[in-house]
Amino acid sequence: MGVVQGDQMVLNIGPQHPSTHGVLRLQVRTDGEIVSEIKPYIGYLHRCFEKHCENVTYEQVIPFTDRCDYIASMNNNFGYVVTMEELMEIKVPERVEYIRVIMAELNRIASHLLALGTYGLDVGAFTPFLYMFRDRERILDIFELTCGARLLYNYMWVGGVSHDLPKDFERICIGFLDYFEPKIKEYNDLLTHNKIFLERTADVGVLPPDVAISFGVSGPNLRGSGVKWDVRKDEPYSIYDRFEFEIPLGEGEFGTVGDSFDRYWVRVCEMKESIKIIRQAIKNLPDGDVFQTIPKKIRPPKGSIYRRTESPRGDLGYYIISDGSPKPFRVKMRSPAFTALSSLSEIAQGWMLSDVIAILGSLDIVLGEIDR
Amino acid sequence: MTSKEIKKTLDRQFPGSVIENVDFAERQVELKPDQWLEIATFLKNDPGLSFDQLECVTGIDTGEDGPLQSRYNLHSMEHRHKIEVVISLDRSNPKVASIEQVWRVGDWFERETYDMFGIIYEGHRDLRRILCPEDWEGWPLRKDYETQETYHGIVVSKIKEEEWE
Amino acid sequence: MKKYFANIWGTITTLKTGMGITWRHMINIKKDNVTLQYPEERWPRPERDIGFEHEDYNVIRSRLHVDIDDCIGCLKCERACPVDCIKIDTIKAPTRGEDIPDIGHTGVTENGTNKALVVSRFTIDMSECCYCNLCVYPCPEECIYMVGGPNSPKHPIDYEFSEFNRKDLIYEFSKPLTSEQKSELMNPKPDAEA
Amino acid sequence: MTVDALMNWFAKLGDFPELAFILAVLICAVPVFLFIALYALVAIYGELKISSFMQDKVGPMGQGVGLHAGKWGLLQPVADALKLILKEDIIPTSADKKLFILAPFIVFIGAFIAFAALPFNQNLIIADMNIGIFYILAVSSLGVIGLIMAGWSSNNKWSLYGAMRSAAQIVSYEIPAALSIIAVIMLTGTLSMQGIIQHQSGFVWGILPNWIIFQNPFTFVAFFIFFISGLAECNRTPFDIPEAESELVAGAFTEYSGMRYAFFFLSEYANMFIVSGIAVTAFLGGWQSPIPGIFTSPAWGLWWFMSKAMFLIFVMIWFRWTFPRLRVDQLMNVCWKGFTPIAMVNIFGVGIWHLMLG
Repeated sequence: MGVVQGDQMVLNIGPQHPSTHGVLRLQVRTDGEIVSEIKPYIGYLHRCFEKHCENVTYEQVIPFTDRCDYIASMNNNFGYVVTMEELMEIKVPERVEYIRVIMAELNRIASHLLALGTYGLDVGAFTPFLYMFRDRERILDIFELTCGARLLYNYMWVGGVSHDLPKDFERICIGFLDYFEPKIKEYNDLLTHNKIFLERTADVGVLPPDVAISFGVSGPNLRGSGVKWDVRKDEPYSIYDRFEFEIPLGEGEFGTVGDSFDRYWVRVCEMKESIKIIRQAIKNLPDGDVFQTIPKKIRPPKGSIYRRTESPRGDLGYYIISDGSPKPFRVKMRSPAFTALSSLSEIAQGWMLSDVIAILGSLDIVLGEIDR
Repeated sequence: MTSKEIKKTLDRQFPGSVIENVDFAERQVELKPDQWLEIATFLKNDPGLSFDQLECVTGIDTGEDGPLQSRYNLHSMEHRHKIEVVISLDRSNPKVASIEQVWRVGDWFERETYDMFGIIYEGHRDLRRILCPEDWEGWPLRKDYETQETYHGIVVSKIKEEEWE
Repeated sequence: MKKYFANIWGTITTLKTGMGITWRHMINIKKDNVTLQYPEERWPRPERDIGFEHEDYNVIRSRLHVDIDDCIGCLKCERACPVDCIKIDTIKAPTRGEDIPDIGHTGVTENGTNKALVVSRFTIDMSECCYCNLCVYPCPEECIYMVGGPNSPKHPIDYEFSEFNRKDLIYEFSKPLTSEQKSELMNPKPDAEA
Repeated sequence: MTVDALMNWFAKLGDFPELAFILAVLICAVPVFLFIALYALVAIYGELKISSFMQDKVGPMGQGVGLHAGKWGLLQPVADALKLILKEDIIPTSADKKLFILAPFIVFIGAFIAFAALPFNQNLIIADMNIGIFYILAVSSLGVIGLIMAGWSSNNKWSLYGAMRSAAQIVSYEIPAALSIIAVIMLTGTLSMQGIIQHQSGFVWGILPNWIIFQNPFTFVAFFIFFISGLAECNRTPFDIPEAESELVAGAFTEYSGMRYAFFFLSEYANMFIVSGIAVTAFLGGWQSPIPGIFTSPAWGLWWFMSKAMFLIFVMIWFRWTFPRLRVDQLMNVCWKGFTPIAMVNIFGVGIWHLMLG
């Protein structure tokens, strides 16, 4: 049988489009519904993060890291302060480490909730999105209780955290976890195991492991392709080596390993693992002063460092070069969503228009982080 | 493998390519730019090294008169070791071979570094600006960068003047 | 063939489960409702139902406030601000630690510091503020804070400070000085004249 | 209140057949239009509230001094309608103006004239044609022409996608819908809507009302096939790919605003009512009471018909707020590989069952 070749049409998805997760423009060449070529154009949200960093002091960088990945600000702060502390050789108190891990994992849950919810929205399920936002609100309430801000926290500082935990934090946090754990099953019943959802996601947008590694895809997307790689386990930073948790991997339960469903499913499983980590951290939370090791002046020694941490989207790396002055010489942020999006043109080719949206959603990109 | 061993391997394989520089830390290795593509291919394909993941490409401007640098953070999923490659480039003519076809992620990373520093990656198939508009002037992250005055008739504000007084 | 029917059966059961969940939420709306009818029902700040008391709550990031009488014009907050939204001008006071009643200047702060400077201008542009809280910490007199912060009893928490005009978001905290008063401060008349 | 009755009555008054015809049609059409408008308001309100309740929120509410949207938000649909009417009417410069203007009306007409054959109760039917159900199936697919016109004339790629998708979808799903109706026609032996309903009086299996859905297992399946195909014809979730907001922005309606958009909206809801109306008539006994023999007066008939139809509309809303949407090829697969063969088998099944046990 010959191949029918119709006229091709160039279609612009975005920059204003309901499901590009920000201001992303995809130039898509389509043959009917089939997408034959896809070219992402980014930069609509470019805010010169790296240029800014060269003009502010080290502590003033932290509010800017918040705004890079605004869905998981805590993790961005975390990555920055861990890198800075390694550069300055600060050993922070135990309590700070535990608080940071709790906050980072809570934010991971919040970020995954948003990712899963909007993914549901991308494939047309509206209700799970609102359920997940409802629960995300509760996490934000906990953050507000802790540091006063709901979205952009500026909570973790080099050498400590900005506020100690509020009285009663353990009870509130455990209360939330107890409330939240059964909800995961409800989401699974409502969305994950839904046959229509499976049809839309399983076997769609397969990202083979070697391609994923070559594209530098990391985090849940890489684990969805079945590569066991988690910075928390493999290059433990902070105190992650003390906690027991699994690294969920994509198994191709309903399709091929590395399809959109696997990426989705890894996120669902990771929420459960985060809950485990938080429970352990709260159990062992020591007392202490959280402001003890905050340096009066941040003046790291001359040198450079590259450190990566596990943000909800993957390997978040900071490359910091110091020339001994109070302002950084260069801060480079290696954002996980940037590499994930660069793989889109590879994996979304040849799928249908609706699948491109679904694949884009499954990569869980945040444009704030890509454009910086 | 430790970074020392990796350096040794590189020196054996490509004599003269590794530059000894005391300025750099243990984990870093400075290379000459001319053989970079071959070295990169070797780094990726050699079973002993097998750096299959390019973590990050960072451009650095070392100062008004210093060279530009392109730094590559490599990581091996198999051996779990890593190395940072530094390549210094001449400021007036910053050109280095593109490793975009070795590690696919290099595509966007190199475009970004090109966009910010004007480092030209030779052999890159699609070297365009990625974050700035395509007709933007200058290389923003260079230390001697000066903002263009207008962009398509829009005045580019430089430093915030106190216009809100 | 078996697979065909298994597929249909799977579809029906999973869809039924999903519909069951939305149905349960629909009939339990009284219990599950999370909506606040905003202008009438305010956020019971900040607690909803995660169970904590208001007095334990000591951190809110809302608009910035400056107790100008306590400000010594040290410019620490201005320097700490990552977005440069604070502008401070100071004039050297004629005598350290003395009140100047004409311009409403207080000489000694609440902490007992003698002020050497008259703050002639203390402007915060709230439309630029990024609510990072960084200006609050360096202040030696604890006179700049986010409303509802540690000094919250002084001021009610205010979440709603939107304005129709962007200019209205520029807050001026210093006491207004006329240009004559300014020049008088800058060039103090020698006492011999009197 | 059939058209024929009116015309007969006019004939008694004098000999003006053409005028009588026009008058009779107008007298029927105006209440139908008002009914659609009113019903759409109710349905929109229902959709707002039901979706909100399913999502743990309260939906439009009026509280306190201003009572923003009235008590319980009852004025919300009115406000929506007012907003749509008062909105600026934008016609894109590159659009094909004539088609662009015409499209919403064609879509609406498709839905509107189908109401002529819906039996609301024993007497309340505009035209009890002997080919009633066939007529409805025929005219309700008129809307697809309007959709294609809308998509094409907007001169927008998204609109075009939406139009092409909806054309493929609606035309395909006509087939399983019609095939499952054939099963009903085989049992009743008539195409007249009233005839089909009258066939369903009395009891079956001793206790259940003699509705076609209960008459044999094959009709039970046929009901679901018809209902879901009908859902697809209305472009409702999970078959809302023509206007899939996360993919195609708003599909064929992307460029429409204001009143013209309101007409699309209205016809979507009208189509939902028609599908429910046919399903009720053909499978659920129409205006027949669920307990045969009591509550049989015409007023009760209206009540039964409306409540059954509204229940089906509720189910449609329920579906919409529970399910994700299918992809366009899966949609076709479901139709051609799922529903059509099953509907075919059903016809034989119904026939054989009827012969053996009927």
